[in-house]
Amino acid sequence: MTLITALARLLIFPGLVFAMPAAWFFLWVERKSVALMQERVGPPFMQPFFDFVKLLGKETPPRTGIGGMLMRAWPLIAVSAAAGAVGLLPVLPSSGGFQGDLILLLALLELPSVCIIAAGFSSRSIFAEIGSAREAALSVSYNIVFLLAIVSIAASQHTFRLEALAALPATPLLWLGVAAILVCLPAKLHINPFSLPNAEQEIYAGPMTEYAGAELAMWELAHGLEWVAGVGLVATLVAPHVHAVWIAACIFIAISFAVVLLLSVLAAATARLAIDSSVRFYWQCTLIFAVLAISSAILMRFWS
Amino acid sequence: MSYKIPMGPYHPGLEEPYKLDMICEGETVRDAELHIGFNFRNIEHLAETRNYFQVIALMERVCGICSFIHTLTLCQAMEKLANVEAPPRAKYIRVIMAELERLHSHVLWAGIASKLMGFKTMFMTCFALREKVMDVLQAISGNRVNYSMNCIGGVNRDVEDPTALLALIDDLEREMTRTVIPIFTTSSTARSRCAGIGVLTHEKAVSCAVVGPTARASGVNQDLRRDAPYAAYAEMQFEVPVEQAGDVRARLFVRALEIMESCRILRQALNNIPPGEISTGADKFAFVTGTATSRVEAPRGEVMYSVSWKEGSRNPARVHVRTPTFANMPAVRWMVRGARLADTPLIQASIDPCYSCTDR
Amino acid sequence: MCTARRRSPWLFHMNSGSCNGCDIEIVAALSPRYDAEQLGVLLQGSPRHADILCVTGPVTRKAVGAVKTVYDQVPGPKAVIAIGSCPATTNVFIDSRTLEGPLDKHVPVDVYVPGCPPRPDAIIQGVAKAAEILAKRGNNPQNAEPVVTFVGEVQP
Amino acid sequence: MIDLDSIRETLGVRDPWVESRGTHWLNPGTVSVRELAVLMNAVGARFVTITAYQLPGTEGFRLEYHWDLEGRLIGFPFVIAGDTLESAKFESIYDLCEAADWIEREVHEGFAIDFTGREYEPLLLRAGDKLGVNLREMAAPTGVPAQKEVAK
Repeated sequence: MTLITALARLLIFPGLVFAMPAAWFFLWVERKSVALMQERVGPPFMQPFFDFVKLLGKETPPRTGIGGMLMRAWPLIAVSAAAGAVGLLPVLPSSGGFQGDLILLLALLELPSVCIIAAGFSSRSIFAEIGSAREAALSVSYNIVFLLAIVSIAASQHTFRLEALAALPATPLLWLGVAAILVCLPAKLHINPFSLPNAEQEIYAGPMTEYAGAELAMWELAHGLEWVAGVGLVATLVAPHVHAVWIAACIFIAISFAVVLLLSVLAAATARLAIDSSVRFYWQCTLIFAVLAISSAILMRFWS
Repeated sequence: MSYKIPMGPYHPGLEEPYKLDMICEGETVRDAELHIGFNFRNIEHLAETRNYFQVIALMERVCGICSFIHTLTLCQAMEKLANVEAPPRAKYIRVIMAELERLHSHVLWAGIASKLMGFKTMFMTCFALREKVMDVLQAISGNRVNYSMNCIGGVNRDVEDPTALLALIDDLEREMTRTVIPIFTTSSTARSRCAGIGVLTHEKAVSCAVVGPTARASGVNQDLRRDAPYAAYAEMQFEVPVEQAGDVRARLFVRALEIMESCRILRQALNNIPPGEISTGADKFAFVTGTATSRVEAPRGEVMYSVSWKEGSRNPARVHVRTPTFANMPAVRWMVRGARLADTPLIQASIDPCYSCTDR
Repeated sequence: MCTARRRSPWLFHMNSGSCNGCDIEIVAALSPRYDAEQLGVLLQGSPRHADILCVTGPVTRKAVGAVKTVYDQVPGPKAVIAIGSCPATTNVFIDSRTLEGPLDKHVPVDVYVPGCPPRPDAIIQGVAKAAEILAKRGNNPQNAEPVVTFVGEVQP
Repeated sequence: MIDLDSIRETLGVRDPWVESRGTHWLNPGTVSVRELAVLMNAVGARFVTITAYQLPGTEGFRLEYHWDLEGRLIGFPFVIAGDTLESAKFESIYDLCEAADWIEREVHEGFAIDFTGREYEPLLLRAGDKLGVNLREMAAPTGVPAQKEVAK
């Protein structure tokens, strides 16, 4: 893998040039499909883009001192982490990658929510702090399922290379892992029924309460990129292995779209769970998936 | 470690300003302090400066949700002072309007409650349903919110074609039984947010003297439409739903059943509406000295007006309004103790609070 | 940028002592029948995220400070809509001693939506007008003067 | 149904019940409001409200206590003689009847009547203002601003 291909992956496909429109598109799909399910017309196609541009042009409250600098930094870190995660996705076959890029991907995927937690605490608003505390509790509980799912898939293949995993034939273990990841995605993306860190009826806008203007635009972008990365991870794992570049890209987009629709339906059909119910849900999931995933991973290793 | 979380006064989950300071430990609420008065417009004293036509328009704006109930109660009290009796058709129209208002208020409440649960789809469904009721209210009165239907000695507008409204009542009842009630009762996320939350025991309900659906959900069997009938309620057949559990779910059930009963009352009223005048037609009234009280069962509970007058005066000497939320609100403090922070908006919303009524 | 501002008005709704009528109509404007989201309208939870401040009610004495604070918290460019007759004139509550209204004594108001309460379609029209004003105003401090418009006025 | 006359006899009041324009009135005479509250709790009546009236001149105030007894609204008028507005005092029933809490606070805030034997939490209706202002004077029909202008 040369530097040029790496840069191209990071910046063009599936990196920023592709991921930003994709992020807006997914955000629009989510809002539109929820609206359609509610018998509404919903936002126009360009809406998330307009929102983003408008927020860029708004004033931001003046911040001073180290706290202010941190508050400015968090959204940028979140955006770059999410963009990096998207860039790592092995959408196109044989596009390179290195040994252990899965671990990097997991770290990058986790970084935005760490940023959100930190941002909430550094903004010193009581509502933002509660939002951050909830985000932290939630992230501790869903991450275990999330990591277990991925680790068990990886362990069965003796590799932490994403491309090797993406090329994996569909096995029951893979489906199990994908199901576990799907269970975690609503919490990772803060949509119903796990939208409680940003439950505006209780704590205004959660960790984002004090953010405005361009910084908020960055958060929106980070959120959109998280969508692309999370959904894209599922898509790469599920997608059949094909050599033609264009077909691979199309399959990737189609599967991502389907996953977004699935998550939107879930979001539209549920109420928000309280924090203890959410955590309980994920711990129960953890137990089931942990037993299933680890045991099957061990079994597969013995067989192979 | 306990800390204080201010909820409000200008909070996105609330339609109206008020402040609930919650003393929390972690996500558990230990105690709550309530501050109201952000809507205080001094209406009671303003009423003393208004004549007997203006005061109706003024009192209509005590509350935008139960505006008909407020004028109804006021006009009933003023009719007692002016020795006027509304004709039977007017009484039936008053029942029809009051029940339509109850329908729209309860459906609205279901929408707001589901919004507070984060259940946006349900919120939209409820509001779509509410629009149908609003259409009828608009067809009858010409306005969506402040209807100005009541006058001293009757109502201002007639219901032109009562039987045409029956189809809508059927439609509404079907929607309720097919979608709204099943979703609230079967959706597990919705149930986990309602059952066993915000319990108000029977003893506390009695000692706090709560009224309306809040009281009926705690096993207090009282309803002025049955106990002290006004307008044409004495001629209606209906049940008063009572639940024992006292939690948010019981309040939800009571309101859902009340919607059904309202449909039943509406059907009877629309079918049996007597012909005749809709008001006495008088526009000059001679009031006697004294005090008159009138009580009406509003969607949220009992509304009481005390109106006193001096003979020969055009303005009332005093108007006192006791609104249902004023009686229900202090009980919220007992409901939120020990609750999760995430449930408090829903708990306070479960009494269907109306702060513009409370503050006046 | 102008298009984006016009197409993405985010609201913060503030009740300064209203009777609920207008507030419910704002919520109704978001409901399936009227669906303001078609215009990109979103009701935001925090004033820092909003572009347009929707004020209802005749501004009670307790609410004055909060109205000003919230107005200052909305980042520019911003617009203010007075929804209903109360914030415009204090309506039937005129000469009550506990009111500090009308609203334009305290914050510059751009759009008045008259009515008691205004219908949801009028509210949406008011939001659309405010979004136009916002698009023209931009970050230019010279344009910060309120552009007083009324929903329902006859266009010349 | 609880017989209203039995209540009258328990209280030892001679005057009869008078039904007038929606309320059953009983003049409590020398019976104190606290005795009344105890009895009302005993018969299971639901507290409704207190209506305060300012009597003309310096005659003081009239307080009307209302209870709901099985659908009947019963009322007891009490007159407080107070030469000056700030000296009006009356017994509180807050400890006997929890439901009277808010309305006592409201009457205190709006009419400057002091309910003895209780403390007031911060203002219910007019936060930041002075406790116990006669609002009626402020909103007098003559339009003349009252002497006691509220501190901003």
